[in-house]
Amino acid sequence: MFDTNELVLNMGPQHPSTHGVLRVVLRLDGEKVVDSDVVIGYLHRGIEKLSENRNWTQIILLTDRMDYVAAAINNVGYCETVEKLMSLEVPRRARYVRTILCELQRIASHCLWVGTHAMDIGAMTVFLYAFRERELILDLFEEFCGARLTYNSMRIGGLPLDIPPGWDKKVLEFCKIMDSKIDEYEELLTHNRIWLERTRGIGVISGPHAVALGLSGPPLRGSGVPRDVRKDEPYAAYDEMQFDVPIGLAGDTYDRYLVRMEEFRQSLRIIRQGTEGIPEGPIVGKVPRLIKPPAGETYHAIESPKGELGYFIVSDGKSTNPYRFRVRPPSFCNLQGLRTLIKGHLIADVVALIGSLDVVLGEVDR
Amino acid sequence: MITPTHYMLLSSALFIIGVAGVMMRRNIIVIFMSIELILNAVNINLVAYSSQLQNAVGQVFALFVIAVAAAEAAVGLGIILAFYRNKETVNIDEMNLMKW
Amino acid sequence: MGQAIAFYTLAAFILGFAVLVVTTKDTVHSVLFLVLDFLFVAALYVLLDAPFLAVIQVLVYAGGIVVLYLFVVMLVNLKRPPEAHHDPHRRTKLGLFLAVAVLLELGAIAVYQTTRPVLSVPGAPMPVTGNTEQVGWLLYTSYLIPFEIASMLLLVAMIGAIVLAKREL
Amino acid sequence: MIDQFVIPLLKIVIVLNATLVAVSYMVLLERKVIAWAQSRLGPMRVGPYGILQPVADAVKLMIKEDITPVRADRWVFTAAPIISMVPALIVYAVIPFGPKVSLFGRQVSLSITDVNVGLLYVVSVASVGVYGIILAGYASNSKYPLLASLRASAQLISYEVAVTLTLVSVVLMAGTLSMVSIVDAQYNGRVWFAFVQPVAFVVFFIGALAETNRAPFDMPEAEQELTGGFHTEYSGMRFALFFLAEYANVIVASSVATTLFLGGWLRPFPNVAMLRFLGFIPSWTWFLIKSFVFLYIFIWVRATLPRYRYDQLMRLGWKVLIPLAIANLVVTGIVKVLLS
Repeated sequence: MFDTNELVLNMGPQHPSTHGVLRVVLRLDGEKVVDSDVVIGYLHRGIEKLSENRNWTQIILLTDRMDYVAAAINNVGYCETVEKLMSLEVPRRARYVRTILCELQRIASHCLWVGTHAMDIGAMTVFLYAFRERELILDLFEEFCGARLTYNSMRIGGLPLDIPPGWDKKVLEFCKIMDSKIDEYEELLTHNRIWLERTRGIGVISGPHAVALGLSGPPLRGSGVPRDVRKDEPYAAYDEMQFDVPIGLAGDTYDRYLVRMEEFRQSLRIIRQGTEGIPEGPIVGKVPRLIKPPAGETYHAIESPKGELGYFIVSDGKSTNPYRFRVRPPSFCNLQGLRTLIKGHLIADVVALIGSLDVVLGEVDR
Repeated sequence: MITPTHYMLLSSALFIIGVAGVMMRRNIIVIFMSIELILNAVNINLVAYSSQLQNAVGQVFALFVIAVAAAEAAVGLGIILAFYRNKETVNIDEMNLMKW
Repeated sequence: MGQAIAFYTLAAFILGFAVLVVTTKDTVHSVLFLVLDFLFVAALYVLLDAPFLAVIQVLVYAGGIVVLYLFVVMLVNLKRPPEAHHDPHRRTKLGLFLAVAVLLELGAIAVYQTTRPVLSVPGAPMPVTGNTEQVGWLLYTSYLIPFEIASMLLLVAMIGAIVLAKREL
Repeated sequence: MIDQFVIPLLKIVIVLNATLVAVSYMVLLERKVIAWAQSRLGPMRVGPYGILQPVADAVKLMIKEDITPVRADRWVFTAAPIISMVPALIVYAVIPFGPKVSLFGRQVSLSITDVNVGLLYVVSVASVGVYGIILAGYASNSKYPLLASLRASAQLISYEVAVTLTLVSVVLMAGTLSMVSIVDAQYNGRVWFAFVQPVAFVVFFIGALAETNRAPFDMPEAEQELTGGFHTEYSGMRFALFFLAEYANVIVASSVATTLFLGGWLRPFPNVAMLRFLGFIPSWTWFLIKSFVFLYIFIWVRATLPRYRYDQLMRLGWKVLIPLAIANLVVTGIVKVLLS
């Protein structure tokens, strides 16, 4: 293309491929992106500030609304942070169920990602296939806690309810189905020439650069940095699980894709181990009637499907609500990399790269 | 009865419209289009005589004219683009420099 | 009679659109009128028993060259028409005068020509029949060298256009 | 009188109506086939199995508000959908649906007309269709459509070269530009051209995908990148015209592919006497079946493949398809000379 002047193009907030209300102001030379400006904040609801005026249990359902495609993981992260602040012991059975829920949620979130990412690149069938399987997970969650999207599925110190009878069998059955379905997605994409051409060498970011930008999760591992909170600082029951952390080499969109596809399999592996090894026992630890953590501050991070989800909470020890509540959302930090990634690429790659970072705007804006 | 004269008058009228366009307009793209009109006027003549004389040679020449027009359009538009990139205008009055 | 009606209609359209091409302010509209003009010229070729040339006219002119024009018009995307510049050296009147002079001259020739008998040079006997075949036969026999030169010209033009339009080589 | 005016007029009316119905049902077919590919049902509400869905769509599009953007170029904005629709329909003038048949004691050929430059006519009319897209993008005075129309003009012109070159090798095989004679040549040659010209066939098919803006080459529309591309600003009936034009073009591409490469109305193995019993199926049915296969492949490809990127598309066109088509043409020429 040989346009002479730069064209400023507003991509979003109303755009089918910006995964919500992200707005990217592109400065284009023909179709090439010269520079860009990522504008966020269209979905800001002030969750952090709201949390400072709620009691500790009420906050759980606010965390649901951050990464709404992986609500259970947000719940787990928050509850564990408070437990850490209160030095509460969580029973082993509850930790196992948390692990299973987290991994189911990771699969659900990755399903949504693979669907929308493929859709952004034009392969629409994968989208419906992936949603078909996500539906099965939502059914499992519905059976566990009654909700399908915003679960409110955790309590400080353990679980609200024990797992329903026969639920673990259904989970194992789902694992069996999912195994073949992942192959189905890969059949449609992994060796597809067009897919390779659209993703290989697009948005390359080196490991050190990714670390410097603060990326985490699959975008970081896709660049070859083997950082996974589940392995490095185990929480829930991850220290008892056997799993591998897949890493990429090239740091391009294709490697990020491969990393996530492998994470599907590793998640299934963890779910199998967890479900088969669920110990008997109580589901809630010794939680005081009035939750009022001692004065102090703590940071606790877990591995959400998008990356490192951290909670920083300050308690003054006097009131029944946090003094300061702050989230380190993985989507927000990963979105930092977008400007670097899309520079010099074409418009078509912009949507592919937004997809490959897998951002959820509810979490970016909070 | 339509004789070659009719065609020739038509073609000369078209030719004149083209010439007038070249002389009067300042937009170089429109000037190029006027040149295309002139070439078409020539072609109408060629084809009319070819049909009158029952000889396809005129049509062969018309084909050559079309080929030349294509070449002219490609190069000419390339020049326009290159010029526009430097001077941000397509006014022919400002195209009075051999280099810049 | 039918032929006369067809001719006059087509001629009216051709000239009318040609005038519009030259006079319209908006360059894109100008390009559109040019396309319409070419389509009517193609129809005129059909009237003249040259269907092959008519189709080529549509294919090459309307489908190729004018698309290029449109492409360039959209790329340069003018904010104000060049006519808005007031240039003291404009010679519009002279242009108009010249054009009218040439028209008169051509008209005189045309009228003079009607007083002479119509030429009838029998074409060389052609081994093939059909318009396309005839044109093809001539192109590849008598006019082979011009044909090759035309293709070289197109190649050179293509390379030239690429060199000109490319920002950096 | 009847042969000169009435029958051609009747044919035009029938073909136009059949085309418009076929186009609207092509939309339904696409939705259904893609739904099946994606393990869902597709439209099911309007009529049994959703067969009245096209009617509902048409009604909805007609009563929808027709918006012209304030800063749009009003005339061109209105003309663009018409410009893209008309060429898609007038191509049918030369497509032969069958041979001459006798109907009520008259010899009627199952094509509106058979001109001796038929194939070139198809190509040239199709090349005019690009104006609709370019002008729509320009006239909307909006950035996404403008980008789309720049993409479209480059894409369609580039792929036209490759497609036309493959057609030339077919013409070399048949020795004629008339569509009817091309089918006859396949009958006389005892083989469909798809088998003697496999390279041309494949290049033509890929080029047809690009020329009709179908996935994986639907760059000018590119829902996910350009939010609908050239018709972003269109609504109501004008949008419907674009929509219909796209599907009409797909049907045209299928019909042309059938005529040129799959023997048009000929039954399979037309020269094998043993299969004569297949002759009880009317010739136009074979034509429709073969076209339907193409339509199905068009839809199937759309359901399966991701979208190419603009620069990759151009690379594919100029560096792969055009050289392939030229090489194929040269080889065809050499073989033709050696055999004669």
